[in-house]
Amino acid sequence: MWNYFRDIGLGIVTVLTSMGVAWRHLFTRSVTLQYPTEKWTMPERSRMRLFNKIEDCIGCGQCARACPTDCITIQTEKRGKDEPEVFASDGTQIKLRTYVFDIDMALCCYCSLCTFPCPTHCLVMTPEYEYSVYDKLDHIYRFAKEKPLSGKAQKPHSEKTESHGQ
Amino acid sequence: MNAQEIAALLTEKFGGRIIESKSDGINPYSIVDPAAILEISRFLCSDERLALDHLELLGGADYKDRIEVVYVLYSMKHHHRYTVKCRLPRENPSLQTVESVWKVANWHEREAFDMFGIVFEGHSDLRRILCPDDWEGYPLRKDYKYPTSYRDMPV
Amino acid sequence: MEVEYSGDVMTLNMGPQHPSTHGVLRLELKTDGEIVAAAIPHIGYLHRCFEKHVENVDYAGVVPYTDRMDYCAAMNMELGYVLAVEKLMGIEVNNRVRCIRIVMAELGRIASHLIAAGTYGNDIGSFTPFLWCFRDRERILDMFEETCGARLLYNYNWIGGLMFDIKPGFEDKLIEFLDYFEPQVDNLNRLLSDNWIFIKRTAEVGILSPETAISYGVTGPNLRGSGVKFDVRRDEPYLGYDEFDFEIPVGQGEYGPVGSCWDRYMVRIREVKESCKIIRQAVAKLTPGDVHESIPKRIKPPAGEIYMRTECPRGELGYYIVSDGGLKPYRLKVKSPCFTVMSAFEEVSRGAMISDVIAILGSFDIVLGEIDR
Amino acid sequence: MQSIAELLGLLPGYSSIPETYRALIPVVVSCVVIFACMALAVLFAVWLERKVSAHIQDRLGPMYVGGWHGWAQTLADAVKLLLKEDIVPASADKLLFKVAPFVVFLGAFAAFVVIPFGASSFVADLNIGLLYVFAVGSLSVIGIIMAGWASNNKYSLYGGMRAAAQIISYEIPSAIAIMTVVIPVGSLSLVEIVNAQQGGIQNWFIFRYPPLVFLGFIIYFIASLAEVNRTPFDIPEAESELVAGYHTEYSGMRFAFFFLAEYANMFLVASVATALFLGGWTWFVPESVVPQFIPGPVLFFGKVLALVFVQMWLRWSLPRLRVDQLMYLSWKVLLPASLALVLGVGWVTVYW
Repeated sequence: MWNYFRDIGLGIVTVLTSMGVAWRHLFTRSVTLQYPTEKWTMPERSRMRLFNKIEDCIGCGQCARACPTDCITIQTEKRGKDEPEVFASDGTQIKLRTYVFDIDMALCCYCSLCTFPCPTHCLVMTPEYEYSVYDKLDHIYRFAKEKPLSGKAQKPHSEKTESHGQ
Repeated sequence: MNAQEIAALLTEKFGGRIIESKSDGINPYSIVDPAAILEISRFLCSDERLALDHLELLGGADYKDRIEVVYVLYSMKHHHRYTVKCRLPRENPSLQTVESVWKVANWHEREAFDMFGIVFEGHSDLRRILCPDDWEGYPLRKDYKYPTSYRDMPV
Repeated sequence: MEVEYSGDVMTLNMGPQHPSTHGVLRLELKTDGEIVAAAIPHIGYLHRCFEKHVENVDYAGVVPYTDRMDYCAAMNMELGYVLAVEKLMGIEVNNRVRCIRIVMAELGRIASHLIAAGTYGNDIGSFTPFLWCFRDRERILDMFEETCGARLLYNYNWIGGLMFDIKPGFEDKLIEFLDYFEPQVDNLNRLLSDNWIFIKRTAEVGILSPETAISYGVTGPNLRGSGVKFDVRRDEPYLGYDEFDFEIPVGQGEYGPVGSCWDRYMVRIREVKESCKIIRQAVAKLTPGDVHESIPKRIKPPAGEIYMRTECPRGELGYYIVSDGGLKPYRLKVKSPCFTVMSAFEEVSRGAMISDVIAILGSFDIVLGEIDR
Repeated sequence: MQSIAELLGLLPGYSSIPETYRALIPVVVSCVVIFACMALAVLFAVWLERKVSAHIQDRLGPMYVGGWHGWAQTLADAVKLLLKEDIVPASADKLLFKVAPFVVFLGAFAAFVVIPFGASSFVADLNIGLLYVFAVGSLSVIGIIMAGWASNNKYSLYGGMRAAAQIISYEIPSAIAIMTVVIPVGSLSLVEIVNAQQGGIQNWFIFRYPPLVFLGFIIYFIASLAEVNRTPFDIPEAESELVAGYHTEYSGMRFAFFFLAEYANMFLVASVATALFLGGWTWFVPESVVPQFIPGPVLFFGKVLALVFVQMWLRWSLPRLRVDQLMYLSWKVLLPASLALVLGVGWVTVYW
């Protein structure tokens, strides 16, 4: 009998307490942002889309080796002796011509392991996070600007993606 | 009890069925006879001095020439740990289940069966647990061939 | 609960797509009316063979994969792995790394327990606590993002150090957050934990006795909810947790038998407060230092094996690593706390009602990413 | 309805319609008016619910559609639901599946006929008005069971069964709690009950024989929450257990009808509570002190809205009961309490 009335009493009291807590929150400031019109300021260390400043890239391939998901494809060839020497902005000589530098952001796991080994700090993760696309293949970002002199055809990235299951 | 004492106790109790003990290093262990695993497990769990009542981990490992089953045990009472291993042949590995000693072994053994094809005799419900029931092969074996399709779906 | 089953048994498939199976878990319920005669969990829908993956990436590359096991507490997941490899390689980290790791791990624990408490409220039918918990969790994630740039999958703990040092002013933000957050826990208690409906729903169901819990290898808050005072941080200290002053909350059974759903839930709420205490102490112990100091150039552990466990929010997380002296782990086996607690589910939920099955499942606080790996 | 007939009489050529049809027209017109009002009220209530829940949860809720605080959000949602494909599961009982939403809706809608919104704004003043409300209101149970059964989905079935058990159980305490009002008035007509509360707030039944009728109001309110499947009694559609209960398989327009019926039911029980306990359309103070400057229907609607708000407030602060606890509350707490109240009120009316 005691338990019966205790249940009822405690039920009423705690329900009213809960309602009181909820009532106070009716009038607190909301913590959300109205997203498309208001936006966060992204912290500077934000790890979102990868960006490679291809002019500084020496094509060493350390990023591709560090990547746990193999989302970076690099193909390079030696620059010819007769070509003018090219330097990155920190003064490193670029001895290789990078004619393929593809990053498949659909495969990227945003771990940032690729950006640390980069000797010229040209590969960075940017705070850019709005890059939805309609086609998965549009998530392959091709940074290379130069064409190979030896005439090798650029290997389409999509084939690689297909066989990437393992 | 430290690892040396546990190893000594095991050797004293089971003699030749403890094949090898390595009680120094960061992860001391004993390799025991697979045929005696259930008996040894019962002893490890129920003996007052050991009371290794908590089976932390049961897993297989493929060493190309053999398959090992690892039992990492811990005692909630005495706060010591010990590792017991069994070496099995790669072809048709099987040993007795320890489900009756530690109930958690049920799922761990199913996982080991799923991943390595180790058959635990006497297990109440030895089915694949993580992979689909009709999956072929044992994924964590070193010679596992990646399938290209599963039920006509490309993987 | 002893129940006679007389009527026809109906099989009810709960999941893999169901609002409260916390992911893609499938429960095969044998129901007799509202009473569940047997609840058989079927797992594996999120299986991606993590253990095979990591055999094919180098030691540093494993860390992002560990993040993806328990995505609610990624910081603690990678911490366990990193500590295991460090122990295998014999790396000692300096005090700053140690303290920052503790701060981050405890923040991760708070964030994870907030999800546990919030989703549990949602399972019981109260949606408001869920969003309140997420509101506070967002502030923790903001701090993580400021420190390492990611909100969910951090890759922050590296073998031998940390990805980045904390930013100047981080400590003040942390203390400010804790000052804000601690009263919010009481607020949550008033709204949900002490609500009589909530107590009635949870305090008498899903009894997990200490003996069953140990036999099933249940760990972490679920074990402590059964009244077993065991915490890896205290009983097998790593990172110097033994220098910290904190309580280990255990289930006390205020409103029913010990080991009920409410006890497990309440242990988490109390642990959140203890974590706040640890963070305050860790911030006070913070000394200057270089967080990249002991990161090895090449991560190539000697041949050997190690089993290392840490206390992650869902229980003890063990990594069994076999190294053959190469650049990649030869074999890595994860002892997942949710996996073991899920194996006890069938026994705990026998004879419960459908609503109780949800309550029990929620109180276990499972993350399928970790069960299925 | 009389006033509608008089208004229609002003239309040119109205008197040339044959007598038999002329009697029907006001009925149809008043039904349409009530339907329109109800639909508007539901649209508003859905918007309000979203806003209340959002603010309790430290959010803002819908903010874009329509401009000011997303007022047109529910309108947009309604349009979306209308345009959606109407999916009927292949293994469903087609006829029952299609009919069920309308049966549920019918129960909620038909009961509004006797609700007196103002001194003369009601469709019909039945002398057994309350009985009618209860009888028609229970129709929705049939609809819910039909939906649960016809969906051929186990979750739906559970939802339907739970709903049947719950609604029927809770009708008893709520009906008995209403007796605390019916006994002093001596009539089941809602208009007469409201008229008995004229003359200021002290005459409202909620303050009569304190605290007897007040407790009756509380019991009625709790029981009515269960009757309309609102949290903490929303077990028939318990989202975390039964996905969506009896309307798991519904989509598009039929789902919208369930939705409409749920909110219409909320308004219905709140309207009954207002008419019975909160003085209906009557003014707060005696007319002699401050004349009533707000029209009766507006006042009525305001009171209803206050009750609806409390229902929402409860929903967003409480967890859900379990099935057996729900039955416990009905049969072991509310029923004895309401019986005791009826005895008390009866005793007071006779011997005071």
